[in-house]
Amino acid sequence: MLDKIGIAKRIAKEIKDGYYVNLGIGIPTLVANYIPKGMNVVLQSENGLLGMGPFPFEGEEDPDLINAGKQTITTVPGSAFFDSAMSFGMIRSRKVDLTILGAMEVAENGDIANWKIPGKMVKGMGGAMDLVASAKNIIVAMQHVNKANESKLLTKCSLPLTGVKCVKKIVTELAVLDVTSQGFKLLERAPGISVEQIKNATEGKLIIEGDIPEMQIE
Amino acid sequence: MLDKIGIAKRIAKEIKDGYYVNLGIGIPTLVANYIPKGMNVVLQSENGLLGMGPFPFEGEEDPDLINAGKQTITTVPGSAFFDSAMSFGMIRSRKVDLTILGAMEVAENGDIANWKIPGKMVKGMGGAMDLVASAKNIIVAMQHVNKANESKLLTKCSLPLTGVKCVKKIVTELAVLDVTSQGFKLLERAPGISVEQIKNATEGKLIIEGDIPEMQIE
Amino acid sequence: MNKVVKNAEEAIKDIQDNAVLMLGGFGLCGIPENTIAALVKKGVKGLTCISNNAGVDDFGIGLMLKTKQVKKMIASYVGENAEFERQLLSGELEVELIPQGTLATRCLAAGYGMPAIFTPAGVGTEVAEGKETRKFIVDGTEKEFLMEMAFDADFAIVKAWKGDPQGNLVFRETARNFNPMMAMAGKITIAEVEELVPLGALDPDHIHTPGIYVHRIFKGEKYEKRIEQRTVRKK
Amino acid sequence: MNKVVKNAEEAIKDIQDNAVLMLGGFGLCGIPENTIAALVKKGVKGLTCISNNAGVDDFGIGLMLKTKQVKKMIASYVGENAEFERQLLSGELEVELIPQGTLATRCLAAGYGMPAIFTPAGVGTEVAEGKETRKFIVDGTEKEFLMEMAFDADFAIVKAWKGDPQGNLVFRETARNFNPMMAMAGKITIAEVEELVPLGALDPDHIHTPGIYVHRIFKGEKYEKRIEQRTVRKK
Repeated sequence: MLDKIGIAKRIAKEIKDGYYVNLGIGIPTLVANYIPKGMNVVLQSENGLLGMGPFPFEGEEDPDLINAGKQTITTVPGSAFFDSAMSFGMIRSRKVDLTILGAMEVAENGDIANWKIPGKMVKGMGGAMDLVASAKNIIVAMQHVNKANESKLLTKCSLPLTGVKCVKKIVTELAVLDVTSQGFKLLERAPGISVEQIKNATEGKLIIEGDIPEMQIE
Repeated sequence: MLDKIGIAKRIAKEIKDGYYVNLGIGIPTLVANYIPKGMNVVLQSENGLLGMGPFPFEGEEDPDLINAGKQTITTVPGSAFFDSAMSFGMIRSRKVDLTILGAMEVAENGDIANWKIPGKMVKGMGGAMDLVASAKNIIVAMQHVNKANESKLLTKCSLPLTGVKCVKKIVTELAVLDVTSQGFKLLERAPGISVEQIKNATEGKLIIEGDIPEMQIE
Repeated sequence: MNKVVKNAEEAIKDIQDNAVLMLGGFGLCGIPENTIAALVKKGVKGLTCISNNAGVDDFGIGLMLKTKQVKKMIASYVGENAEFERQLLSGELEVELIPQGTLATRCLAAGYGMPAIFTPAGVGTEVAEGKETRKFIVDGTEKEFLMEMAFDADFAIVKAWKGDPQGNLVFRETARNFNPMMAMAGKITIAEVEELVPLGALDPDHIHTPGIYVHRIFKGEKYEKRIEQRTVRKK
Repeated sequence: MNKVVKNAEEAIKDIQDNAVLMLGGFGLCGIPENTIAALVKKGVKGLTCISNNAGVDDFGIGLMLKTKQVKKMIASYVGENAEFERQLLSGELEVELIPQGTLATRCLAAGYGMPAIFTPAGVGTEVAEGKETRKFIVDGTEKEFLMEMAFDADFAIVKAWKGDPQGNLVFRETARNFNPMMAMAGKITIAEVEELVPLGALDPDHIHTPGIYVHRIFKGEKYEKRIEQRTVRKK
């Protein structure tokens, strides 16, 4: 079973040289740490930055320089600032190659729910609805099951949707899956996890074809 | 009867302190020379400039710095450059206080035609359709009659329209007129011009109420 | 054209109860601190605030929530704010949550004189309820969009890094965020700046918001610039 | 991410006959001189050119008209060009004239992923023929707008003052004009620049076009920067 860092490391392998990538809050943010050295990738932060760098050194925090998670950050050479209209303009016009974000639920048709639990305090969708509605390629980093051991990869989402038919790939603590027109297609098992365990943890339609290899995350 | 400079001088009196003004090609361009000193007026050029200054001194022309008439110009302190989308954005959102432009024909309901003569070479509307469709206040600088002595202030425009019901005021070689819901309202006569002459030169409905004063242009 | 006013109090003198305000900033970054303080001091009530976030309990728009000056909040992400939550759950505060890009683009639409825009954000979700949808062909595929209306705000209140007396504004880093669009979108736009520079001191090629969009400008007395999530690495 | 190509020839290597091109510039100001020269040399034909103007007889897009490479011109203002007039009147050249703000905003729409925009420009004129109109309430008054579609161009060709290897662009004075919007609107965007500077040399706060929109960049060999209307005053 993968921990958060394992999930982040596995997702990092999906990033290609020359990609512009938007990383959501949580596990997706960690992905930045595992992009292979020498690969040219530009991170977009939807509050208005291309070319996000690592956290600042202690004492060098700049209150004017934050990411979409409101964390203090730095920039890399070649970065550019812009306003929120242009930021979501480039998102809507599909200039961002890959969007990585978290989810509470994903359905077998690619629907995603990650912003609202009815009856609980609602914090808002932020930029998530814009991102999932427009992204060319969406990878979701999520837990396969909730704390009650119920599947979060469903036939149909039970929570209010963030976007419809948009998720392309899912990386969980148990597996890597593609979202296809037929359902969740199992691609890889986490180290030490059996196909049977993944079957039991997946409520939505799961497609298993041939031998399912174990992930290579290092 | 006014010459072009007279028309420009008379129009300059319509400009108020604090105005943002867009000047069209031809007579309107001349208006800039007669804005009273000490009055704070910012000239907008729709190719992407606020704060247009006079022509450059000989030898100081900058090919990157032109107005919407493609003439070499200068800037004044406090000027700002922007792209064409923002330029027409501020025009559409009615931030420009006054638009001054030429016309081939104006109708008594405020319709204007100034971009196309069927059968002749058509050069295009440039920014004129955007300007007349959005401007808060439009003053037209034009000749009252054409070379064949036919009125250009008409019941209905005969040429293809640039915009509908948009002209607010007209300054010609003969008169100053407001465009009202009842028709052309005569406000002032040019020096030496009689009300009768203006009547004869105006095809559209002309409203004459009381004494019509002579223009003060200096 | 001198748009300089003395301070925040003078800048907001005609903001009345029940006004619709846009407030720039993302989280606590690039927020009009001085104007918010003046609004709290003035005590205008029944405000509708359009802002990406609602501040925290004791900073930003949170200060106006504490004094119950806000009737309605239009935002993309709230929370981080216990008083907000209390007012929302008790029904004292009305909240409309909209996607962040929709918020930004509805401001842009107002500033660019476009009555409505089309966005795919929220299609098929509860955000789409009651809204007109329309299909367009994009890159050869039919795709559904929501029609979203331009905002109509009485005042836009923004914070810039530098400004000149004509209202030309320059923003710094990610403190730019929603400020330029909101500056364009207000019927009256009030800009507070860290540095008020003389006319001609700003490079005309590098002005983010041309002064034509700005009605009043003043130098903020002080800036706390509070950091919401201080994340660092060791040297 | 190095997007630098050697020269204009390399930048246009995959532009084929019948391509739809956007070309930046206003009059002869801010036009991609080097790329136009390369297109003439390459001799691709049947082009649709979206550009505010069509150049003059022996400069700018006029050079591609002379060689009859242009099938269709979408512009707001043409003329100043005898060969253009001849081809238009003889029916060799198709011309679609649209308002300048509509041209700019249809580019913006493409770059911002908005399939259509609403503008009042052209309402009640022949520009409105065959187009969908729609009324909206603006400032309390009903006003009619045209729905205009985002452009769909294969290539955008722009000219900037400075650029870096990632494609970040900075424009100078009124040579900015349509270039930033077109840069955002092309499926493939080619930028030629006067100065190609190292990564990090441009101030991130003052980049007009972020590199994400630019696919290829090169330093133009030389710039004639012809002046269309030389107007001066005496010292």
